[in-house]
Amino acid sequence: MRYPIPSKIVEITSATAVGHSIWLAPKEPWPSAPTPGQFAMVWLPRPPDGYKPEVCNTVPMSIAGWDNGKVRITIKNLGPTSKALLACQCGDWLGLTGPLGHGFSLDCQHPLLMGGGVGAPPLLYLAQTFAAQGIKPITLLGGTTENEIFHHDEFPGTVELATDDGSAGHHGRVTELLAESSPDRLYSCGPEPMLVNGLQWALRHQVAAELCLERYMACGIGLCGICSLDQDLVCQDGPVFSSERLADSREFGTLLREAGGRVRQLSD
Amino acid sequence: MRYPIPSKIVEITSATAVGHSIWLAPKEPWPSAPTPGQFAMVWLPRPPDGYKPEVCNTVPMSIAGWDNGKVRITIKNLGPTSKALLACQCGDWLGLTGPLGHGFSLDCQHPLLMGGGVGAPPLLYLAQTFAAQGIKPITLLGGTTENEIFHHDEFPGTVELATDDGSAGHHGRVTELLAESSPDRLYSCGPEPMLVNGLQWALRHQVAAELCLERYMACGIGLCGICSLDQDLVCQDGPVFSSERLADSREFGTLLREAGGRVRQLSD
Amino acid sequence: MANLRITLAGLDLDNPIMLASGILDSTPGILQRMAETGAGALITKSISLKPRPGYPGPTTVEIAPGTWINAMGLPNPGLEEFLNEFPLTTLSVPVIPNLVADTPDEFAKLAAGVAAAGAKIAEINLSCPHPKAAYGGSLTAQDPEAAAAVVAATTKHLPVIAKLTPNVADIGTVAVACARAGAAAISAINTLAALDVDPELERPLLGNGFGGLSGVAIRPIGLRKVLEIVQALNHANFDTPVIGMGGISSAEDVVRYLLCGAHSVQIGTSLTGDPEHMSAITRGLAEWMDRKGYRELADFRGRILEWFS
Amino acid sequence: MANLRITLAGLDLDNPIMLASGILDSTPGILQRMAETGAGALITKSISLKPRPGYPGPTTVEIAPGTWINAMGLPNPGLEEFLNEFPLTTLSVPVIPNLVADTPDEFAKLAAGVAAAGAKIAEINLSCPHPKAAYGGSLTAQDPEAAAAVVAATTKHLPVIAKLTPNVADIGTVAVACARAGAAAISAINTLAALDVDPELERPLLGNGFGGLSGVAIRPIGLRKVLEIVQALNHANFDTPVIGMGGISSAEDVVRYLLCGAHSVQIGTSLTGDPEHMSAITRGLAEWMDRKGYRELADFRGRILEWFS
Ligand SMILES: Cc1cc2nc3c(=O)[nH]c(=O)nc-3n(C[C@H](O)[C@H](O)[C@H](O)COP(=O)(O)OP(=O)(O)OC[C@H]3O[C@@H](n4cnc5c(N)ncnc54)[C@H](O)[C@@H]3O)c2cc1C
Ligand SMILES: Cc1cc2nc3c(=O)[nH]c(=O)nc-3n(C[C@H](O)[C@H](O)[C@H](O)COP(=O)(O)OP(=O)(O)OC[C@H]3O[C@@H](n4cnc5c(N)ncnc54)[C@H](O)[C@@H]3O)c2cc1C
Ligand SMILES: Cc1cc2nc3c(=O)[nH]c(=O)nc-3n(C[C@H](O)[C@H](O)[C@H](O)COP(=O)(O)O)c2cc1C
Ligand SMILES: Cc1cc2nc3c(=O)[nH]c(=O)nc-3n(C[C@H](O)[C@H](O)[C@H](O)COP(=O)(O)O)c2cc1C
Ligand code: FES
Ligand code: FES
Repeated sequence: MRYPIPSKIVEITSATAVGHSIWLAPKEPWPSAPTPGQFAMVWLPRPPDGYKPEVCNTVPMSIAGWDNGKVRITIKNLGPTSKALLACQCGDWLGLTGPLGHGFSLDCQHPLLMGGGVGAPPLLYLAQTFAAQGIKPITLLGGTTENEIFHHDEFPGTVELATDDGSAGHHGRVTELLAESSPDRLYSCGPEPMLVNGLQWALRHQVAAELCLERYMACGIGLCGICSLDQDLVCQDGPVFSSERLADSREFGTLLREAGGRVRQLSD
Repeated sequence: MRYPIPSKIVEITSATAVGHSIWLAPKEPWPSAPTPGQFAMVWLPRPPDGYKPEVCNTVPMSIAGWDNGKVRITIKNLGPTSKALLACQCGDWLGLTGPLGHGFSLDCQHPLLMGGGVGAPPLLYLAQTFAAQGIKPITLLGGTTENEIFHHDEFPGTVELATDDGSAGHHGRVTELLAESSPDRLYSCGPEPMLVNGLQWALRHQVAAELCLERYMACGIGLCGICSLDQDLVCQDGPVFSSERLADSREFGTLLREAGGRVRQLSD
Repeated sequence: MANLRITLAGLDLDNPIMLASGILDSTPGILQRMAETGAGALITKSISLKPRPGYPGPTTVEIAPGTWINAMGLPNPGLEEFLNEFPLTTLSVPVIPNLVADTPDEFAKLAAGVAAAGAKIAEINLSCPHPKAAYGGSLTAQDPEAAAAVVAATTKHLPVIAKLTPNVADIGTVAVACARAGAAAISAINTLAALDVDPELERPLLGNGFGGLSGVAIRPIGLRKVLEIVQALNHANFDTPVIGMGGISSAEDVVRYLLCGAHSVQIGTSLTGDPEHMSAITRGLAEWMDRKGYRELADFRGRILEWFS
Repeated sequence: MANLRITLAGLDLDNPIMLASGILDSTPGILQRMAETGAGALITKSISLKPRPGYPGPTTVEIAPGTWINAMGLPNPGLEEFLNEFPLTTLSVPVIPNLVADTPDEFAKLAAGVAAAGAKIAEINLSCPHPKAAYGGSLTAQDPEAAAAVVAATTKHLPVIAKLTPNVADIGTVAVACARAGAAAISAINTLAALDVDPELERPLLGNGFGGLSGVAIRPIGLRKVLEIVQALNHANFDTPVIGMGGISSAEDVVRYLLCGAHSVQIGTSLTGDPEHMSAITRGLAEWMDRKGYRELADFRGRILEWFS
């Protein structure tokens, strides 16, 4: 049943300048571990002290970790609801509908992970899952500045950073770090322009790639259709798509929709 | 789900002067064999040719046999619905909700079965189930006259008859045949006065007994309460009850209810 | 320990969870059994002046897990045999007769009868055919005036709970009309008008054709109607208690109704085949309150209303 | 082989199974996908004059297996962007815009807009707030006159399907009023007024508080309402086709509606997470007819009516 299970915030960790990570304990635990790349609809059911009721809403959030039934998500301050979620305390209740969507495939010996912004959380859970299988991933993480990059000190395996201001790692875009690598598969999540670059690189170098996308989601469970990418539903058929699939897409990298379905063109 | 499964009449067998037996093939077969003593609510969904729509109704009927998903019931002409059921042809559809209720226990080495009227059908299925386990039951069957006794030629093991007119077997009541026997357990189904005699005999001789009762049933599934015997529901806690339970009963042998719940006293 | 006691029209009940009319209540024996499950009160099957045998079967069909349609046809032995046989005053919990009739006069006769036999309160089933010819196949509780007329006629004899049908556009207006006419409480919801069809047999699934929907699936409809009634009564300045029902199958469901402002609840369909489930629900409510730190029902009753103001 | 073809207001459809409004139809891409599943026609999400972002979440919650409450808040990009972007005339199956507004005038503007863009027929969502202040929170389709006014205002521009709410005492009267005002067809049912509450969080389950019930559990209510509409239209001598919906999740469910006299059907909730289920249902209907030896839908349509005369 696709129902928001009341889930208590049991731990708040790994703060950056733009958000932090929380661990949630659902009242009725999910039956098995989610696949990295899957997400949950996270419901803020009551405004935290000092916030208006209008901040209450559901937002899709990637699963950033899993520990025996506890679910981790990492929240970036992007707008009213995420800001209010960041104001919640340990002991507060949220709602969690999930796990939802299709995640990453795990049959890979030399994975390369590339993330930016709120793309880092699902990649962290992916990296940890690989590590638990004895596979050491290489991870490239990008951001405006060092203390806005989520989880960079938590990834198992090798991590390389890229920052716009040069505060850490490569001074420039994270996609510029791709040049030096030759993985079995590229796993990427982050801003769509980054994904577009990643896809082009993967196609050029004939590396299989799996990209985790974001689209506006109203239901998250394949009912309304608003999250569609061409004819696919990002909430149901994605959010992870293969490079083959995306190579043909009319909408990937060019068009997305806001609440209500109004089109917004993606400028590069 | 307690739902009348459309079931096709595939065979009509073993006629007596007062009714016959039919085999039904449910569209969605019951998942496993019913326990002898269990029953089904049998629905006549359309009047046979020449009958009025008012004959359509559901009536509880004992399960008289089971053959790989096919269900046997034996119908006696007792009133409008049973008469119309007897007018149905092979290929006609009935509805079958079941199996319902609690049946007989089967842990017995020397079972004695005693039946009369429409008590014979569930005992036939019980006898066949014992025989399949290598146990030979002794069966006593009673009736007004020989060709009104159901199934007497079908029982495995020993069968003794009793008829009011002496047309077959003992000339007299079937309960008079009890005197000669010393079973592990008595299994009985039939008219309530016969059951009362059977119970008294069993209590007197300290023989465990299980009696299968009839009460008016409107739902058959423990919803309405109309079938109650004291505080028990015959459709749910019965129709098979132990001698211990019935020994204490205020209502067994004395009182039953008609449609709507009006009380009818049982005269002996 | 949580205190579950409530008062209903002067009657003290151990807890706010009652047996709904028509389920496991059609004989004295089964009523006795239900009394032992710890229900706060027992509503009887609807009783009419004359005996009614009920409709032909199928009378009850499960159309999705825990969701049923039924058309029993209000089977009952009639007022006289009911009064002779049923324990109105001798059980360990209050027994509340439920009455059904076609006209206010007949309702009044029933009310007088059960009052004389010692009933302290009665529930009137207003989901009965509308007495005025003009209304054709409609129900009394679909017309606020007709419903109020029945309340007025019966409440002379004893306090009454007006039981409403959800098959209306605006249940609040009907509830207010009943309260104004003197109803001691409002109960809702009765079943939803329904029909199901067997595609193989190509005929209606119930002997009566039409029937009513009950069980788990109607809970969100019952909750909505109860909230609408509570809001309408508040708005009209009545503090008439509202007894909520429809699809309750757990202590959490009871909580849902109480949060919507219900004073107490009734449980029907979910007891099918498991009368003792009533005890588990009552226990569960006390446990829930203990866990939440609530000592009285009033500590959380109606908390949902703040979301709709 | 069974012939599934039907005509709807002059439009030829390959089969009588349409996609219901609001489910998997809010973008041109998903509409294209649904066209490929072999639906007879596709109804779009309700379109309003101005863009609507929709309500905050949760917008959809499954409260029992296959049964949902939702309050999407009629999210849509508004008429202008809709007309720019949506394939009204180019898909392999007819696309039927569904329109929603607050007044007959606004409805008329929408109808004019989609007609000019090539739509051959539109569905009007009358489960929208009632325009006359006096009616408070009620819906247009709860008032036969208000519903008829919207039909009259829109049908000048193109044939319309009047989509009715089940939240009324007497849906037949509303249907007849719409037919009399010129509706080309009646569709029913929209969702049932509902509310659910989370007992742990002690708040309504939907972002909007109130919502509508859909999915398997409402099938017996939809069937009943459709039968009532068919009977009322027959009685008033209209042969207006009725499009049935509510809880259809299989070919057998389609048969149930057709047996109740529905001309065709729509499917919504049961496609959740499985858009291609539409194909299986359409195939299943043909198989059922072949097995039963029916060649035309008319061979069995309305067979249930004989049980209610
Ligand atoms: C599959 C997926 C995984 C995500 N994972 C994470 C994550 O792990 N951590 C994280 O912080 N964020 C994640 N997001 C983004 C997040 O869902 C929201 O976009 C964000 O929280 C903004 O909501 P807001 O109300 O605070 O801001 P708003 O001001 O409402 O919106 C800010 C931006 O977020 C977008 N947005 C708002 N609501 C939604 C919604 N319901 N669905 C999609 N986009 C929306 C808006 O279009 C806008 O671009 C993910 C999104 C998707 C689709
Ligand atoms: C557990 C159980 C098992 C039964 N097994 C069989 C069987 O295997 N074969 C068989 O022929 N009959 C059986 N019966 C009896 C059968 O259910 C009906 O009583 C019978 O078919 C009469 O129905 P009618 O409408 O034809 O007659 P009616 O004229 O309506 O009734 C004749 C008699 O049957 C009783 N009866 C009618 N309807 C019901 C009902 N719904 N529930 C209980 N009693 C009813 C009446 O009270 C009356 O005494 C069984 C009954 C029960 C309770
Ligand atoms: C089998 C059955 C019989 C019923 N009989 C009556 C009745 O006689 N009088 C009445 O007022 N309500 C009757 N009802 C309605 C219930 O009392 C209750 O209002 C409704 O079923 C909703 O509650 P539930 O979902 O818990 O069953 C009956 C319901 C069922 C299922
Ligand atoms: C998520 C959702 C959104 C809906 N949106 C609309 C809508 O925009 N316009 C409309 O007329 N009906 C809308 N409906 C109602 C459906 O079209 C349909 O009438 C109802 O859900 C019953 O059918 P079902 O049980 O097959 O879903 C919506 C239903 C759901 C579940
Ligand atoms: S968000 Fe509704 S279908 Fe994907
Ligand atoms: S027949 Fe209804 S409870 Fe037994």
